[in-house]
Parts: sequence; C-alpha cells; structure tokens
Amino acid sequence: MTHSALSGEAEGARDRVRDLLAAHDPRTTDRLEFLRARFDAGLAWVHYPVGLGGLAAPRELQRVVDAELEEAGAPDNDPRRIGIGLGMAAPTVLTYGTDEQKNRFLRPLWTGEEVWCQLFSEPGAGSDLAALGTRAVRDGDDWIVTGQKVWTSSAHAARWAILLARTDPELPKHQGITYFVCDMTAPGVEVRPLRQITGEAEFNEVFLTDVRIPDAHRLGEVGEGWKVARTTLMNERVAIGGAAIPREGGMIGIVASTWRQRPELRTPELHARLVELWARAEALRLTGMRLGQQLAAGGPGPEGSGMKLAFAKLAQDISGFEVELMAEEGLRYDDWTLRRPDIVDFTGRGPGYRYLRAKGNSIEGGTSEILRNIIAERVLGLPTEPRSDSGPWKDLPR
Amino acid sequence: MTHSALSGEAEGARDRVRDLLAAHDPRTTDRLEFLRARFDAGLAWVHYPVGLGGLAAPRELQRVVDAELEEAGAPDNDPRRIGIGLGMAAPTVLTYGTDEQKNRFLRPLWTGEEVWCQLFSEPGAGSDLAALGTRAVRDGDDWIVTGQKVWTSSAHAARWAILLARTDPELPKHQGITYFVCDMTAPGVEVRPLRQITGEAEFNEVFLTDVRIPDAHRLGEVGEGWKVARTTLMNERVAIGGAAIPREGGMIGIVASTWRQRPELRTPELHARLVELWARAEALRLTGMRLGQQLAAGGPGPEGSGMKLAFAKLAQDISGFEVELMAEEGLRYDDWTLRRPDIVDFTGRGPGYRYLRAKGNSIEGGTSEILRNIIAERVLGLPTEPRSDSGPWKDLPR
Amino acid sequence: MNLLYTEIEEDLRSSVRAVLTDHCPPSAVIASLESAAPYDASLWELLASLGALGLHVPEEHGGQGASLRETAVVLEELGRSTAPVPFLGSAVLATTALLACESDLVASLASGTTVGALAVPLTTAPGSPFPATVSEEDGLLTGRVTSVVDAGAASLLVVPVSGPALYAVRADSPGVTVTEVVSLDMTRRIADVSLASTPGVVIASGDRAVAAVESALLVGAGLLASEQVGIAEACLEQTVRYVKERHQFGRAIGSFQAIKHRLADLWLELVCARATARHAAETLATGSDNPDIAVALAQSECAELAVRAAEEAVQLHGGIGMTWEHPAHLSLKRAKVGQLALGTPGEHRRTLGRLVHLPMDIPSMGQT
Amino acid sequence: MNLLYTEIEEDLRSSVRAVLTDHCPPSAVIASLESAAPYDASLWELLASLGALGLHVPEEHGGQGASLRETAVVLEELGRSTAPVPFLGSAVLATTALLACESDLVASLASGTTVGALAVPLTTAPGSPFPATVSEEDGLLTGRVTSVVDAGAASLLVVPVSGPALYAVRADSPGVTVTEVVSLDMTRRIADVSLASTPGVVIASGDRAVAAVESALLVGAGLLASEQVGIAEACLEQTVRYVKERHQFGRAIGSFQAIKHRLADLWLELVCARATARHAAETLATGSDNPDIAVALAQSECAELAVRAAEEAVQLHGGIGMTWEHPAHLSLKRAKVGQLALGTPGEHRRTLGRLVHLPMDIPSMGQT
Repeated sequence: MTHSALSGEAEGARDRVRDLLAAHDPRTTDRLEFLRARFDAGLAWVHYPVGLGGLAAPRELQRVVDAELEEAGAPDNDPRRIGIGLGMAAPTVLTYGTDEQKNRFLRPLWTGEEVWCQLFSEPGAGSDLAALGTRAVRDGDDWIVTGQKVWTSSAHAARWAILLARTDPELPKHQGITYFVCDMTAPGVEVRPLRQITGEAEFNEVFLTDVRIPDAHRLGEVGEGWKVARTTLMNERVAIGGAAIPREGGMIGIVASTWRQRPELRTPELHARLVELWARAEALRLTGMRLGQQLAAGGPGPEGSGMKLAFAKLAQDISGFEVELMAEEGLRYDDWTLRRPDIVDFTGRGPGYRYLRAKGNSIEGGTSEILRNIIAERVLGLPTEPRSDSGPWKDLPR
Repeated sequence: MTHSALSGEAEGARDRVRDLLAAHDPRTTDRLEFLRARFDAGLAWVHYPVGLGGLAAPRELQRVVDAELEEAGAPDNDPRRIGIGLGMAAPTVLTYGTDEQKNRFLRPLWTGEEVWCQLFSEPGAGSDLAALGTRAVRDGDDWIVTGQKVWTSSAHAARWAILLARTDPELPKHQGITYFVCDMTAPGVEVRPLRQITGEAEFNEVFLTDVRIPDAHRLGEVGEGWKVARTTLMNERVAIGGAAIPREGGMIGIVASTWRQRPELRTPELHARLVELWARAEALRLTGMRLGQQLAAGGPGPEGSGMKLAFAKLAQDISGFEVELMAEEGLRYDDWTLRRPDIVDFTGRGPGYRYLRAKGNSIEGGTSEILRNIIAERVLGLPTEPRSDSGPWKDLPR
Repeated sequence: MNLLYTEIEEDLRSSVRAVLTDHCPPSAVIASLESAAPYDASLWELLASLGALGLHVPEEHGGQGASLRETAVVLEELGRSTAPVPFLGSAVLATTALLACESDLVASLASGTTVGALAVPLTTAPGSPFPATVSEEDGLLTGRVTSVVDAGAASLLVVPVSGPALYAVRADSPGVTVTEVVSLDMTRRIADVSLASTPGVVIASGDRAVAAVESALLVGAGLLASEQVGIAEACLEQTVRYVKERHQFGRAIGSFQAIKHRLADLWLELVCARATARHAAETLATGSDNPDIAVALAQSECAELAVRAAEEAVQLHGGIGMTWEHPAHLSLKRAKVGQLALGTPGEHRRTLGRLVHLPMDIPSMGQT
Repeated sequence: MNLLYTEIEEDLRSSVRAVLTDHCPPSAVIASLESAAPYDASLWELLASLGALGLHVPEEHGGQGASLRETAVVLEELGRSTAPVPFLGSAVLATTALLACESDLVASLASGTTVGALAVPLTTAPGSPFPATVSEEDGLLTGRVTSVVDAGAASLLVVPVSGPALYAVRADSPGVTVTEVVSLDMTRRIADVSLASTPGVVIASGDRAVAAVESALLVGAGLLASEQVGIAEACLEQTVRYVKERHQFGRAIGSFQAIKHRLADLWLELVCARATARHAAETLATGSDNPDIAVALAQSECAELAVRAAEEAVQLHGGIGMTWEHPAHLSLKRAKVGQLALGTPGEHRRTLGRLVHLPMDIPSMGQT
C-alpha cells in the first residue's frame, strides 16, 4: 500500500461521507436511521466487502472516515457497548458465515440493534477451553443444546450469542467441537447474574436446557468449531498498552496524588515501596510505547504477550499498596450493593474496589499462568509439558 | 525406653568409660591408640553391635559417654573431618555389609585412620541421581568400573569411597544400579580439584577409568544399589537449625553489627530491607526451635524439609544485601587464590565470599527446586508430574 | 519456651472447630454479609458455652483461668472460618483492657452475656500515643472515635479519655451514637462512636489507664497473628484441595510444577509464621521473652502471610475464586483488613528495628 | 522519541558482537581473571578499529559523530560478553568528562591510543557532591582517590580537584601511585590512585568542572543500564539454551513448568528494563525527556534485573553454574558490582522520588 494509493482511496471515501451527510443530516436524522444508512453506504467498516457495510478498502481508511463523521457530529454505534459483536462475532461471521448469515447478522450487529455475547467458557473449561462439555445433538434440521456457560458479559442484553458446543464426545477434545449462533431469546436459555467479590455482577452464568438451534445457524463445518473459534479468539486479544498513555496515567497517578496531598500518611517504608511501584509503572508505560513503535515498524512484537501479565501484577501491587497507604480509610468500602455495570471503572471508585477488582486482571482473558506458558513456549521456545489429554474427550479426567 | 532403664544402661557405660580411662590415660596415650581402644571397648557408637565399636545400647546413651570422655580430656575422632564416613558410609556398611566388610571397614573409619568419600553425583545425574551412567561390568571376581563423578568432598584425602554404578543399562533406571566400596588408591582413579565461583576448590571431580573393584567390595545385591543408597541418603540430611541458635546467630548478626557500627552506610531503603531480613532470620530461628521441640516430642516434623530451602534463600538474601550495604567495600574481594578448605566458613571471610558461596546453598545437597517438589508431593500431597523416565535406562533422553 | 500446641489446646481447638463447622459454614457467612445484624448471636452463645470467651481471664474474674495461648488457638479457628463474631473487640481488646484495670466488668464479657468494645480506631498500633479523642467534663464524656471494631455489637464501650483515663460506658447511655460503617471486611465490622455528654464510670486513670490500653493493643496485635495463621492455613488447605480436584488439560492442575512450587513456598512461609505467632502467644502468656519484640515480629510475618495466602487462593481458584458465592473472598477481605489492624506490617517492622537496636537515623537524610 | 534500535545500531551491534565472539570467548575471559594485566589490549585495539571507542565524540574531536545511543549498544554487547576492557572508565566516564570541558585530549581516547580514567570512586552516584579528595598547591596535586574503575589500565587520569577544578594527569607523572585492588569483578577492575605533588593540567574549573563530572556520572549511570540489559539478555539466553539441553528425569528440564514460568517472568522483566535503558540512552542523546529522571529510572530497573538474571542463571545451571570454568559467574560478578556502580538502585530510587515529586519527609520521623 503506497501513500498515494491510500490518498486516492481517501478521496473516494470522503466523497461518500459527503454524500451520506447530504442525504442524512445528523442533526435531524434519527440515530438508528443514520447508522443504517452509514452501513448501507459502506462506511461502517470500510475493509468489509461491499454490501456488508464496507468498501473492500484498506483498514487504515477507517480513521479518515471516522474523523470526518465525528467532525460532522454524526452519532456513533457506541462501540464499547457492543464490543463482543464488533470484535469477535463479526469477524467470525465474515470469515465462516454463509451469505445468508452475513446478510442477516452483520447490519443489526454493527448498528447495535442486536447485541451479541459469547458462550465459550464453562465451569469445567476455563484455561482449558477446548475441554468444554456443552452438548449439541442433531435432531432433524436442528441441534439440541444443553450445558452451562459462565463469565458471559452482556448476556442479559444480548439477542445473539456465539456458542461453542461438543457435537462428538468420541473424538479428541479439539476435534469434536462445533460453532453456532445461538438465539438468546430461544426457550431453554436462562441468564443469571454472576456476582463477583466486588459485590458487582459484571458477568452472567448462562444455562442452556434443550435449546433448539437451527442447523442454518451453524458457523463453519461440523467438528471444525475449534478452528472457527481461533478466528474469534485472535480478534479478542486487545493490544493493552499499545496506545501512548501519559506519565502517571492509570492507578499509579491516583496513589501518587494521595501521597502528595496527604503527608500524614507517609512512612519511609511506604515511600520506598511507592517509588518502586512508580518506577515499575513508568517502565511498563515505556514498554508499551516501545511495543507500539515496534508494531508500527512492522516488527513481530512478542512483547505484547507479556503486557497483560505485567499490567495485572502491577495493578494488583499498586491497589494492594493503596489500601495499606490509606490506613483507616482502607478499612472501609464504598458500596456492596449488587450492581450491574456496563464497563469496568477502576478510577471512579475507592481503593477497596480497585484492590478487589484488580484480582480479576490475572484471571480474565487468559490467566497469568497460561500467559507464562505462552511466553515460555512461543517466545522462549521451551518444550511443552508431556500431554495428558490427547485421547477421546469423553475419557478425559475431569 | 523408660527413664530407669536408661539409667541402668548409663551406669554400665560409665563403668566402661572408667575402665577405658584407667587402662589408657588420655594424657599419656597416643591419640590413635586411645581411639582404637575406645572402639574396642564399645564406646565409639554405643548403638552399634558389640564387637563393632558398640554395646547394642540405646543411641541416647552416647551423649553420656561423650560427656564423660570429654571431661576426662580424651581425644575425639574429629568428626567434621570424617563426616561422610561417619554419617553415610558407616550406617550403610552396618546395614548391608557382610561380616567381613564390617570387620574390615568400621574400625579405621571410626578412628579416622581411613577417610571416606562419596562417588554418587555425575555431571549428567545431579537432581536425577538415579540416572547415573558410570558403568560397572563383571569380569570374573572383579567389576571393571568406568565413569565420571563430581562434587566429591574429601576425595583427595580419602582411602575409600562409597560408589554407585550401573550394572544393567537394559533395566529402568532405579533397577540397574549396584553399590560398591571403591579403593581410592586403585589404578584408574584420578582426582581433580573442582574450582568454584568463590575461587576455592572445596570439591573434586573423580575420573574412573577401568578401575577394578573386587566383588567382595559390593554392598548389597547386584541391582539393589538404589535401595542401599536410600539408607545412605537418609542419613545425609542433617537437621539444619535443629539445634538452638542464639538470636542474631549466623549471617544476620554480621550485618546487624555493621549497621550498628557504621551509621554512614544507612539509608531508609536499606533500613527497611535490613529489618525485614532480621525478622525473617528471627522467624527462621524460632521455626528451627519449634522443629526441635516437635522432634523431641516425637512429632513427624515435616517442617524439616523446608528448613534447608528457607535457610538457603535467607542466606542468599542477607549476603546480597550485605554487599550492597558495604558500598565501596563491596567492590572488593578478599582473595581469589585457589584454596582447598576443609570446611566452609561463612563468617571468617568477606561479604563478597559470603555472597558467592551462599549461591551454592540452594544447589548442594538437593536443589531448592527438588525440595519444593518434595514438599509439594510428600507434605501437601499434590500429584506427581507425568513420568517420562520409566523405560530402560539406555533409552532415556539425556 | 513451648512453641508447640499442648494437648489441652488441641482439645480446645477440636471443640471450637466442631462448633464452627456446624454453625458457621461458608454459605452462612456469605449470607450474613449484607445482613443488618453485624454478628451471629447464636454462634456467640455457643462459643460462650465452650468457655472460649474468657480463657485468659482468671477464674476469680469469671473466666477459665487458662492463658493467652489458649485464646490464640481460638483465634486461629476463627480465622479459618472468618466467623462473624465480635471476638477481637470483646474477648481480646476490651477484655484485656478491663483485666489490666482489674475491673469487675470483665466477668460479664468472659461469660458472653455482655459484648464489649475498646473505643480506639482499629488501625491503632501498640506503642501509639494514648488515643484520647474523648474528653470529660463534670463526669460526662464527649467526643468521637472512628473505626471501632465490633462497636456495633457492643453493649459496653471501654473508652480512653484524655486525662488520661479509661471509662466504661453503656452503649445505651444517653448521647451515645454508634454508626455502622460499610466495612471492607463485612465479617468484622467497624463503627464510628460518638459520645455527647454521656455518663460513664472511671475504671482506671493515669499511668494505669495508659498501661491498660497499651496492654490491650499489644495483646490484640499479638493474638491477631494467630488469627492470620488460621486464615493462611485455611487458604492453603482449600487451595491444595482445589488443585487436586480441578482438572484442566487432562491433569489435576495441582500436578503442574509451577503451582506445586508456589504452594510449597506458601507452606514454608506458613510454617515460619506459625512459629512467630506461637512465640508471641507464649511470650505474652508467660513473659518468657520480650513481648514487644515478639509481637512486632509476629505481626511483621503473619499479617503479610495471610494476605499472600488469600491472594494465592483467589488466583489459583481461577474464576470461581472471584465469585461472591465462593468463600475465598471472605479470607481475602479479613486478611487485607488484618494488615491494617493494630499496626501495619511496616509499622511493626519499624518498631522492631527500634527494639532490636537497628536504628534508622541517617546522616544524609537532609538531602532527600 | 525512538525506543527501538535503528538499522545503523543493529549493524554496529553485529560488528561488535563478531569481534567479541572471535576474540573474547568465555574461556579467554576466565583465563584472564587471574592475570596481572588488567585488560585485553588486543581486543581494545580491535574495538578502536571499529570506531567503537569514540561513537558519541563529534568528528571534529576525532570521534564518529554518532550519539550516546550507539555507545549504549556497544555497552550491551560488552555486557553480554563481560569483556575485560576499560570501556566504562575510558570511553564513557573520562571521554564524557573531557567532552564536557571541550578538551582536545578527548581525541586520543576516541582513537584508543590513550586509555583514560575518571578519578572518582566507582560507587559515586550522579547528583553526589563534587568529589574533591585531591587538592592543589602551586600547580601540584596531592590526595587519594579510592576504587577508580579502569585506573590500572589508564595512562591519562581525569582528576576532580577541590576548588573545584578538573585536571588531566598523566599516569606516569611523578608522585602518581596506582594500586590495583582485588576486585569482586575481575573483568572490570578498580584501583586506588594516590597523587603526591603531581603535576597536572587544568582542563576546567568552577561550575564547568562540576558540570563535567556530573555529566560523566549521569551518562555513565545511564549507559550502564544498557550494559546491564546486555548481561541479563545473555544470562537469559544461556539459561534457556541450557534448560532445553539438560535432561533430568527423562525430560529437558526446560519442560518443567516451574522453570518455564520463572524464565517467562525474567523475560518480561528484561523487556521492561530494555525499554527504560533505551529511553535513558535516547534521552541522554537527544534531550527528548528529563535525563535525570530517565537515568534514575533505568538504573532502578536494570541494575536489579541484571543481578536477578545472573542469579537465576547460576541457580538453573545447577552445579555446573557454581564452577569457575563456567561463565555464569562472570555475569554474576559484573552484575553485582554494577549494582554498586554509579549509585545503587536504592539511591537511584531515592533520587527518582525527589525528581518526580514524591517527597519523603515524614511527620512522625522523630519518634522512631
């Protein structure tokens, strides 16, 4: 992709934006109507195919389009609310879906009319996701699905779910899995809030009892669910720290402010620990910046695998320190009420909340133990453990 | 063993000590002559059989005998110099030796006329001792032994060695090992000093090239060497910390003195670290005291497995701290000359020596990694790793 | 110096554990977290009936005539179960203060008919200046004390008053306001106490009042170490059990060496911490060593250990350990608050440095 | 701000590494440990012929006109190989001091014909008071400086003198005594320097002399971080290679999860430390950020990392890592001495706290 090629494409996209804005004045057009028109104009995700919200254009062009539309005061599709749909379901539907599936699902997904969630993890299959046991049994043109899923964000708001289920327990664990789209309004789907140690319920448990899924809602071939899921999961890993954050951005800034404003809390031991944490936070910030430069330079950036691991440890150490620093205030909590937050907000609440919530950082989205395995094997090239799980799924100890 | 029974035995032993002293006045008798007479009187190790230096009496009685003899100014057998013989070779010879072997070896072993060493570890068999590859091949009434041993204390002073060699490579590793007594003066035995990172050579490498060992010097049956070695190794583990040591005994005392005498070295960070180390040292001292009380009360004392692990880490942390504390003096070393010390002396030399020598604490006599495995499996009951070494020894990857 | 558990102590432990196992399962504790009642009254009565509330109170004062060693064993068990009972506030802090004053009021605490609380912030460390935020005028007390442990359950408040003096105040006296705080550890709640022209009874004054408060704080900190050993022990046991049962990748996760080594290290730290906690209890009970050193040491080691053990428990339980229904968070919150209670480990280490003559005065201090 | 390595830097690294691989294998370094010659003169000439000794010296002063970024890359490689050359003393400390004074003497250091040393104790941290243990009278210098790095190899001494001033002194001048010390790191030796009525040449005085010494210390500390990254990188690589090859219990020991996790953690620390070392080099070279902060940060992180990496290397090599013949101890000794050199991590963190406005003044200081 040369610079001049992108310039030509950019001109074309700007024309389309102008046309869209001319036909649908954001100030007077209904939000949803505008978003639908934007999708139909191919300006939703420009790298998607024409007819599916895109222009088959280079991905970088999206920034140009977004900037133009933002400047014109156009509404966006609230991407934080529909992150699982945008980040995980859409690329999978695009890669593995039939034409019918793509036409049915992508437009309301992008506009946010239909929220998506992800039914992958199970109580018995966390780090070892491929060991999942939710069963799907063929019944005519349908599949009948029974099982329990867990750690599901947005399940209570979702219309659709991407779902992994086991269609053949006789095969080794990676081979007997099939990938489905599950209607969250179907009979037999029950969503229960899953309360965490913070008192909140960010996530849900989802119980599936004889849920009928038409075979037309299968994504990819029967038994190829693990391959399909890899597309989904590759899109999950967010480049934490890729963006440049300012010095003292994040939790360390909160603690540093407290330190500066509250001399009565200071002791030499706490000072030594605070400066050490400050140094680690700043080192991690620079590491993120360096990683960003590596990625921009087209480098392999294996450092990315470590950022989440380091971030989790740092967040836990800083928040643990903060509770100690606060002394008497550290004995208190802001609110134990069962809430259902849409997003995680580390800065808006008290030290006790930060301390407890940060414990999840080393578990959700890949435990620190799994990340260390990945670094050891994929980055350092150390040998794998002897395998104990290559036989048929049904015979695995659990 | 009731108290009154021991009292009766003690009276008898005191009589024997009196007889020994009467016949061999320590002030006028040659040291070796006295030690031989003491052995022959059954006062060497009273729990050994009559005729082999003992009285078949309870082990506790030894304390009474030793005290009486020490009071009379009798010479001892310098147990630190012949520790391997006393602690490892003797119990093994006693348990597995023929009458001829017991009569031949035990007396000069105990008197120190013949020093013993141990030929167990090999460059390729450290933590995994049972993987050893030194070969012993039968040749008439002899065995011909070839291989390399390492980490051998006292090899340069030793007359005899306890030796593990592989007599059948076709069997799984624990089954093809045989236990021998090796004459260190035999042709084909070459001892080379093994220099360490401290500059000293405490240990040796021993090269065995077609060394002839008569079958009469085999201990235990052919192929039962591992079982015999377990007797040896069970006697190796010294109850570190079992004895009551005073507060600030050991390395922490050296650092604490420096701190008190050298205010110019102090910083708040170093202070926090020093007090933390002091607390850990004191906690470990109390743990050793508690362990001693448990053992005295006949308790199982699994805490013993952890003492060496904790001691190694503490010694390394204190000595690393000490070098930092010493600042400019920490840049210097006392002496890089190749020396051959008889014993390890942590307190007699400088901080640099302590720092380097302490690195060995977590390796020698069972690495900290192996000790953690032992604690995890034997104390906590966690499952073992899947085994990769159950096939014939000759097929093991190495 | 006996650092082991005696047979009598082991018997006591069995009795207390049996009661807690039956009447204080994790599900009950979790259900209690959001209840308005700050503690479990029926469990308190059961503990009283075992004599567990007055173990170190002499028989002539209505107690069992045992020692702080036995009380420490009860705290280990309460730590294991994170039982929501006002033991620390009543049976340790208030009882020790009253004992030091030789007050008759101690008998009703020892029998469990009265719950007491010592009106100091829970973060107060031994060796702190006498905490006198309450003043007296014409025999009436006025002032405010924040973050008083177990005050919400107490009918008797033992109140340090400037002077110095120590007063006994009935919680239902005129002018008393006890405001429950939303506590990080809801199994051990704190409350803010206000007195406005409240009548009280002097139980000690002058040096004796100061010594009584110091004694309570020192004993409290020293015995809290035993509770922390109990928390850590329970976390380790639960985690070991879980990693033996939980299979991933076709193996019990407890067969993975990284997990084994972490748990081995944790076990070793527990072994060492237990020795310091026993040493503190023994020393407080018998005076066989310097109790100030013993308590500072035990708190340095045990407070950190409990937090580490609880954090490892949450992590090694994976997702399930992050849920409200699983008891791991009870230990985590109890341990984290314990780190702040009666002096942080950092404060105790600073005290320790002073007591063992490792001074901190630094010539170059001025330049930083 | 560029935190990556440029292509030119990678080319430079390759050239330097090729020379070191050929001329400075571990066996040669170990053989040199007990030799009287404190450094490898032929290796020094090879480095000079690559232009590696005057990279950040402007061309008009006889250097390469590159920057401290490139010099940092050379230090990474020297750290990897623990090469016994007086690079830190001559090409970093003395060169930087002479450059700051715009002294012509820098040209002979840049070309390698002269080896220089800055006469300050190696433990001197940036920000320290001007180190003036030498005084001047009638143009002659007298005094003693201990623990001067690379002084035994130097023919030119750059000497801070009370006044303040900075003098150039030929090592063969009358009254100069350089006494080699038995160093913990025999690949980077120190010596005590005595001057007795020794003639010298003033190269700076007053604020300029102070600034020159401070500049040398700051650059030295900042670039030492790159050497420490090199040490850690080599230790990690060697250890990874060893645990892949070494079999025990029928498996490569690198397949055991506890070892894998420790090495993964070490790798991650190396990744983070490298970012701080690059940041320090970039900042010193371009002034794109506060260099005092950047250096204090890099030293806080990299000095500890190198020690940890070397200690892990010794441990995970087992017995063989404890032997004189194995190079692990070269890294261990270089790393441990590096922790003391130009400020300990603790001193750098204290500086960092001051620079980023995290003050340490404590109200309750008096009571401890």
